[in-house]
Amino acid sequence: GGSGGETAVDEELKATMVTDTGGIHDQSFNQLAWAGLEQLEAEGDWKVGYLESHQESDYVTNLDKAVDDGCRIIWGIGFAMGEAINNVAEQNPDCQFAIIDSTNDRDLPNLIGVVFRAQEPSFVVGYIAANMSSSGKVGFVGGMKSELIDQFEYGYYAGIEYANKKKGLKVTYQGQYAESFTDSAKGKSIAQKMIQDGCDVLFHAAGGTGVGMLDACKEAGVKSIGVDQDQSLVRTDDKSIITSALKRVDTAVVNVSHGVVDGTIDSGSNVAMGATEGAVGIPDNIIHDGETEPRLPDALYDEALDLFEQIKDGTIVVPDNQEKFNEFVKTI
Amino acid sequence: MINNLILLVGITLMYSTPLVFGALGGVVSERSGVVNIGIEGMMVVGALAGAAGSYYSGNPWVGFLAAGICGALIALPHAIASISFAADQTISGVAINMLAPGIALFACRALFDGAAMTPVVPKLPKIFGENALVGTPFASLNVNVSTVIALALTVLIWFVLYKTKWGLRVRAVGEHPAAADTLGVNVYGVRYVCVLVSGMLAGFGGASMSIAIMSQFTQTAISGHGFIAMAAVIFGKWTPVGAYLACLVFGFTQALVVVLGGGNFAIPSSILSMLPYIITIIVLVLFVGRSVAPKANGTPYIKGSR
Amino acid sequence: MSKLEQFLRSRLAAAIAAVLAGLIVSGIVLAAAGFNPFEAFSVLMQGAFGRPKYIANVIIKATPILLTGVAVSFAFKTGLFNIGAEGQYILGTVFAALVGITCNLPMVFEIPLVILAGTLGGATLGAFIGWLKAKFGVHEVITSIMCNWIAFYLCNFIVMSDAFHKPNSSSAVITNPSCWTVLLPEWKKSKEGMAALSNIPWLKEMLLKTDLNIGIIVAIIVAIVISIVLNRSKLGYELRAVGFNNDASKFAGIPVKRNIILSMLISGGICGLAGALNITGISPHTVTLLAAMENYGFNGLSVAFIAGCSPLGCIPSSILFASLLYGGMSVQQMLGAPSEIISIVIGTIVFFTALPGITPKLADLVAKKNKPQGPPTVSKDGTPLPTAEKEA
Amino acid sequence: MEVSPEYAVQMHGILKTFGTFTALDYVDLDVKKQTVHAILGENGAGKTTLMNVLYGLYQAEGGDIYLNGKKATIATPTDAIKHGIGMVHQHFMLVENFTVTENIILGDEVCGTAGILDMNKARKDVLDLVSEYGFEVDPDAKIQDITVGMQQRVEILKALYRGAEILILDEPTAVLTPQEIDKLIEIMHNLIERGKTIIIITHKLREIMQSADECSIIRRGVYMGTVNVKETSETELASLMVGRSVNLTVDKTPAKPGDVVLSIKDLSVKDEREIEQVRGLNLEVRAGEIVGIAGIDGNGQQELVDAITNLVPSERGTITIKGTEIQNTSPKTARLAGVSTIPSDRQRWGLVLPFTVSENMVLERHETDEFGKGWQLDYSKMDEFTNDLIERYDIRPKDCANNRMSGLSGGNQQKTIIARMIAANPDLLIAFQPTRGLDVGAIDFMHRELIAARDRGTAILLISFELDEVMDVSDTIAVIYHGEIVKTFKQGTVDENQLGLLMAGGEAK
Ligand SMILES: Nc1ncnc2c1ncn2[C@@H]1O[C@H](COP(=O)(O)OP(=O)(O)OP(=O)(O)O)[C@@H](O)[C@H]1O
Ligand SMILES: Nc1ncnc2c1ncn2[C@@H]1O[C@H](COP(=O)(O)OP(=O)(O)OP(=O)(O)O)[C@@H](O)[C@H]1O
Ligand SMILES: [Mg+2]
Ligand SMILES: [Mg+2]
Repeated sequence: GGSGGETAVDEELKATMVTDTGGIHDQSFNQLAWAGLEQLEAEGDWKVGYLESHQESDYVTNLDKAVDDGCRIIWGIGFAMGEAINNVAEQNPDCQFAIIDSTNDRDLPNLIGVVFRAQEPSFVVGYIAANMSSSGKVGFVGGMKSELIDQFEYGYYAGIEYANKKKGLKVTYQGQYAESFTDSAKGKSIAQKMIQDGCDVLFHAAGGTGVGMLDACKEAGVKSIGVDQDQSLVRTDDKSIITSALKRVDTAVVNVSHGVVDGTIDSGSNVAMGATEGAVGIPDNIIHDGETEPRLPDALYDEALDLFEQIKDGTIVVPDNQEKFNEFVKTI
Repeated sequence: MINNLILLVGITLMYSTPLVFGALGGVVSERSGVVNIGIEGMMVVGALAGAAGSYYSGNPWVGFLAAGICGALIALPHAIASISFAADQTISGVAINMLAPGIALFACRALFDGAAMTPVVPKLPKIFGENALVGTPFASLNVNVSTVIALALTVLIWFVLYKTKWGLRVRAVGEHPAAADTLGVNVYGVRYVCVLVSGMLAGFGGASMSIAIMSQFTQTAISGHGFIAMAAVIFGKWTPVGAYLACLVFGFTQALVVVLGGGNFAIPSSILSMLPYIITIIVLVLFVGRSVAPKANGTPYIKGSR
Repeated sequence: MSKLEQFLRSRLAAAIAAVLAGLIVSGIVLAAAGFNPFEAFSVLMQGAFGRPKYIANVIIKATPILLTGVAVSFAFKTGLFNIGAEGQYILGTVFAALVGITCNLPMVFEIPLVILAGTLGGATLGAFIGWLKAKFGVHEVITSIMCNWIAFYLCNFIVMSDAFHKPNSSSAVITNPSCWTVLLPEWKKSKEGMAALSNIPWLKEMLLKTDLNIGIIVAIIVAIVISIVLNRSKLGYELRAVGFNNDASKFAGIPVKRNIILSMLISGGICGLAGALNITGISPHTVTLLAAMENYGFNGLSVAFIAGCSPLGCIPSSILFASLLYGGMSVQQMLGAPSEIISIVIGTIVFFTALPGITPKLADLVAKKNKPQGPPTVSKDGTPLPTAEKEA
Repeated sequence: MEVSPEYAVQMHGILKTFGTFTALDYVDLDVKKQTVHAILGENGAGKTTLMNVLYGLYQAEGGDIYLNGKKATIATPTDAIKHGIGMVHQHFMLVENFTVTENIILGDEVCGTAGILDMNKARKDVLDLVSEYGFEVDPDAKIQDITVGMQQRVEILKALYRGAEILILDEPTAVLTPQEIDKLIEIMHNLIERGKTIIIITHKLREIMQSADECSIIRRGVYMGTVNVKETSETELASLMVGRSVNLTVDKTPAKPGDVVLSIKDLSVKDEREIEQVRGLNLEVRAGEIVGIAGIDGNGQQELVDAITNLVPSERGTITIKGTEIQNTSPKTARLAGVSTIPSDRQRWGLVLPFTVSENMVLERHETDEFGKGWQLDYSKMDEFTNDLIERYDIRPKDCANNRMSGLSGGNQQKTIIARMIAANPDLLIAFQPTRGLDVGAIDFMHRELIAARDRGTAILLISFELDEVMDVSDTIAVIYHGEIVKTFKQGTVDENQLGLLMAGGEAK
């Protein structure tokens, strides 16, 4: 509470984030970003808050409200807010902004664009999926088609093709969009259809819709791959989740916030977060409670880690859209 | 081909189940003359109560019951407002839709350490047992018991409405409350019961999403289902069986989208996603036509007024 | 009737009572959740009206829901429940954006053209719903709900289509600035503008920090026009007659079916106008990928009902609603009260507006107090029958 | 009056107010056992209110009720039913889409185990009741499909089914045919013989004379006293009720018929169920004459009117207004051709209840330039016009121009429609049951208005189920039976018996 009586000795560091229209509990990047801010607050120096956008038109007004509160850093979360945050940042040169999944388009001195190379972990889980499939068919459930989800889809697809080439597999891929990030029943139906078609490893980039997919996999006893965070930790009872494609929005939020205060990150820049920066990856291949084996064979896990190394050193450049994917397939 | 047909049936049943509960709730409430726009909100509360009940007791049936009870509880203010206070039923329903998701999330945070969703909880069983049919083409026909409960409740409500004295009274109260009143039927009592039952059914609907289709409560578990259920009530001409069939039509079109989608088809998925809604309109125009609401639907009954 | 009684019977008293009751109940909820309700409400007020630009934002946010509210009210008064305002709004944005992207005429033509296109978009969808009802008897509530989703997916289709998608974004291409209706867009950023405005700080803040646009003026004019049409015109008379009594209207020679379509057309047109004004008035000035319904239509429903479906009543009601939504953000941010508490606050207020009984009951009490208890006017027992006065 | 078991019902000092309006001002009512007790009063006098208090629908603010000499508390209709009180309400209390049987058993259902309806038994019970009292009602028919007369019988059956000892009939005969009324009176006497007590509200003085033993009179909420029917006359009753003398016969000069205004040739009309209801009907109405259609409800009257007003299509034949054929056009065309219609169901076809009286008064003419130029409606003009008609037609309350129509009493609603239709100064005025539910004073007034319109040259087609009305007001009487005009008479050349026979399908002597 902003009780006026006491005067803070140290300058309190304020951070406010503005969600996109998915809201704070979108089981995706908004939620993760907020988890990052909460982690900051837990560290002690920060005081954090959020403003939820319900409509496209809330972006600017919410960002503006955050400015009035004199924040040290204002986070905009999501691709959709790119234009809005560029405008607000331009108008408020005294204030520090950062945006997840979009860029500082206009070279503003006070906006940090944080983008992830989500195709990288997707590539690795695609590779894993291809190796783990015994039926030779794997699937992908997308939320709504967009450049951002393309990263996941084509990264994943590329990983499969890579595995096919390197290991002489004939794993086929199918993908389908639910046109929704919330319709779990639809996610489940699509997954059921894929399982019916013989797919035995499924991956998603579909927020709440994807939860339905995970559930279908759990019921049918086929393998699934989580996204954004380690979903096997969130869905504790779900033994079918073999790994997750991590996109560590929370880590990024924490690190960039610190970096701004420390001066280690340029206040007007674009930060790309990928394997090199440790902001994407797959979770440790732990042995879950009540289980005796890790869910991935150790050998495969090691191969996966090796792939990350190759990505880091540029041996593999993972495609993030259809065109690049087509190129990529030709080159391997 | 045949596999796809089976899949179509399975998805249809799955998709329609929460809608059936919601629509039955709408039928019961509106047959007694109380418009229930708040089905959506009541389903959200049911979804949370179902998951939470299942989590804490370890028994999904407890969750299912809890969903019914909490659904009825959240229907209570709607009942008080629209029956005792002769409130505008539409507004009160709209208010329930704003309140209920808030309350559900609030409760969720209180119960689960500030999380906006529950952990994975025990689910209601499937009709042929958990692992039966897995791997066969019939896997999708191994539907959740909630699907069967929905069908059973449809029959039960049909029976109660048309074959018992309580049903006769409910229908009379929805058509001509003054007539029922002059014959000693307790109009307010009947309406209270119906609205609470309606909330209970909607609560079941929520639970059939959170502990049957899914295995946890999430904020978006119910998004628009209540409104589709409301449409199904009208589509089904305010009869339980009609509403059930309307939900099946809707579930079927959704299943069709799923089966047709995914690269097998050149149509963009956003266009394909319109299909259920377009087909529903076409079916309405071609086969259903005019549906007439219970006469007193939406009008508060005030004793002694005319 | 005493002044007090008169006031208590008015719509205004009922609305005030509802807001008060809503505040009290939500205050209790806030307190139960561990927040100081007084602080919360003061933050809310601050957040809605504390600075000139906040007021401007409240006005901006009130604009579309004022219009959708008027649209819902209008339909309601003519016997139709337009729960499809959402879809008509969306179609309005789509039509407006398409025209705003593809045409680039001088402002004086472009603005009316784009606004007209949006209005037409909403009107088309509304008329379609009305036509289905008039021609096939299909209930408008179902078709409205279905059309909401159709419009929703159509919008997403347009946004992502090759022709209109703006690369690397979640939106369609931005409309041409010649259709933008932001107030003094060039001047306020020019040197002279800045100089002139620096003398009037509040205006400067309003103009520079917000997308203050002509929308609210248009919306208020529409509210007034619709109010006049409904209550003072032959058309409104007929539309209301059809809404209240189909049969009597038919008997009186009023073309019932035409009027149902017309009514939905107008209602849809107003929603479309709301969409168009948002495209022309506020950034990003184009349609974007919708992840969920944005609730312009559903909020319009609440606005209309708080206003008792009076088009003019929608003006204060939309301001109230917008200030709660917008001010609520501050409560979220400043006090950390989660968003669900804000929706509980708004939900309770709407809920209490549904209870009409409170203030009239008080009025009855006042009336009872003022009325003297008279003795019986005729003696009761054994009164001989008064002889009937014979007329000549 | 002393409380005594000789009286089935005693209501003493009943006070009932609605807001600031006193509807019952310390009213008394004493009804002897095993008698028919009539209650008489003008429209809005408080008769229905008094009975609603007795039936537990309203709570009186003061006064006591004694049944058979014992004080009774009647807080709800359930209490009343328990005390053996049954009420047939003035406005139907029937669920339209229920069957007759369902309506009758509602609230007192015939059940097997666990509340499951035993419809076979229920149906049998109803049939027994039907045959016992000689009512012709199909127990399986839906209310919406049967005539108003039948509906009224169902209402009576409802009370009898509950074994009512005290039966309240609130204007039960308003919609019955003469034959049905006779039958009802027979039934009433039958019931009295079986020890029941009947309270009847009616505006028809002749029925009181025929059926009642005593008559209590209420005037504007005040009890005026009770008279022994045998010692009074219709004229005296009328003047007691109104407070002035009332002319019970219709005075008029002979008609001076002019050109033919309405000419119907070989008209055939089907109802919604595709059954031919009007079968090759021929009819002419001239300017300045009143043609009355006598007939029993359900013989094609409704369809005839619907066809002339173009609410339903005609199968065959022509309807000509002043030389122009108007069949199968639109209601608006008919109106523009000069036809105005007073509909039989005022609330369904004639009024927009949530509208104000003013707004209702201009319905149909709202689009002309009389009430505002171009697109606008001039409410002050409308009010002026309305106030004028309110004055002329004695619509009450006087200052109701801007009240909602729904707040007016049924009788005053009817006056509003009549005023509006006559004011339209049509070439042809169709008056379908124009005086339904009006008190004698008002009926007298309305009849005079119809005759005045006739004398101004309007052609009037009067359709009524009240034989007296047709015989008194019409210049020419046409009998309709089975969708055809079976015979026409000049006024005065036919008597009630002959007409009754023709109406029932018999041959005229
Ligand atoms: N629910 C009500 N609210 C307000 N006033 C009422 C109500 N019911 C009756 N009244 C008042 O009581 C008066 C008596 O009405 P009531 O229905 O008893 O008349 P009535 O004698 O039955 O007339 P009629 O012969 O037309 O049936 C009316 O004039 C009316 O003003
Ligand atoms: N709900 C109401 N609120 C206020 N006044 C009412 C209400 N209902 C009826 N009234 C008043 O009651 C009066 C008579 O109404 P009521 O319906 O009792 O008459 P009625 O018995 O049907 O008379 P009629 O024989 O003319 O049909 C009217 O003058 C009207 O103003
Ligand atoms: Mg009466
Ligand atoms: Mg009456």
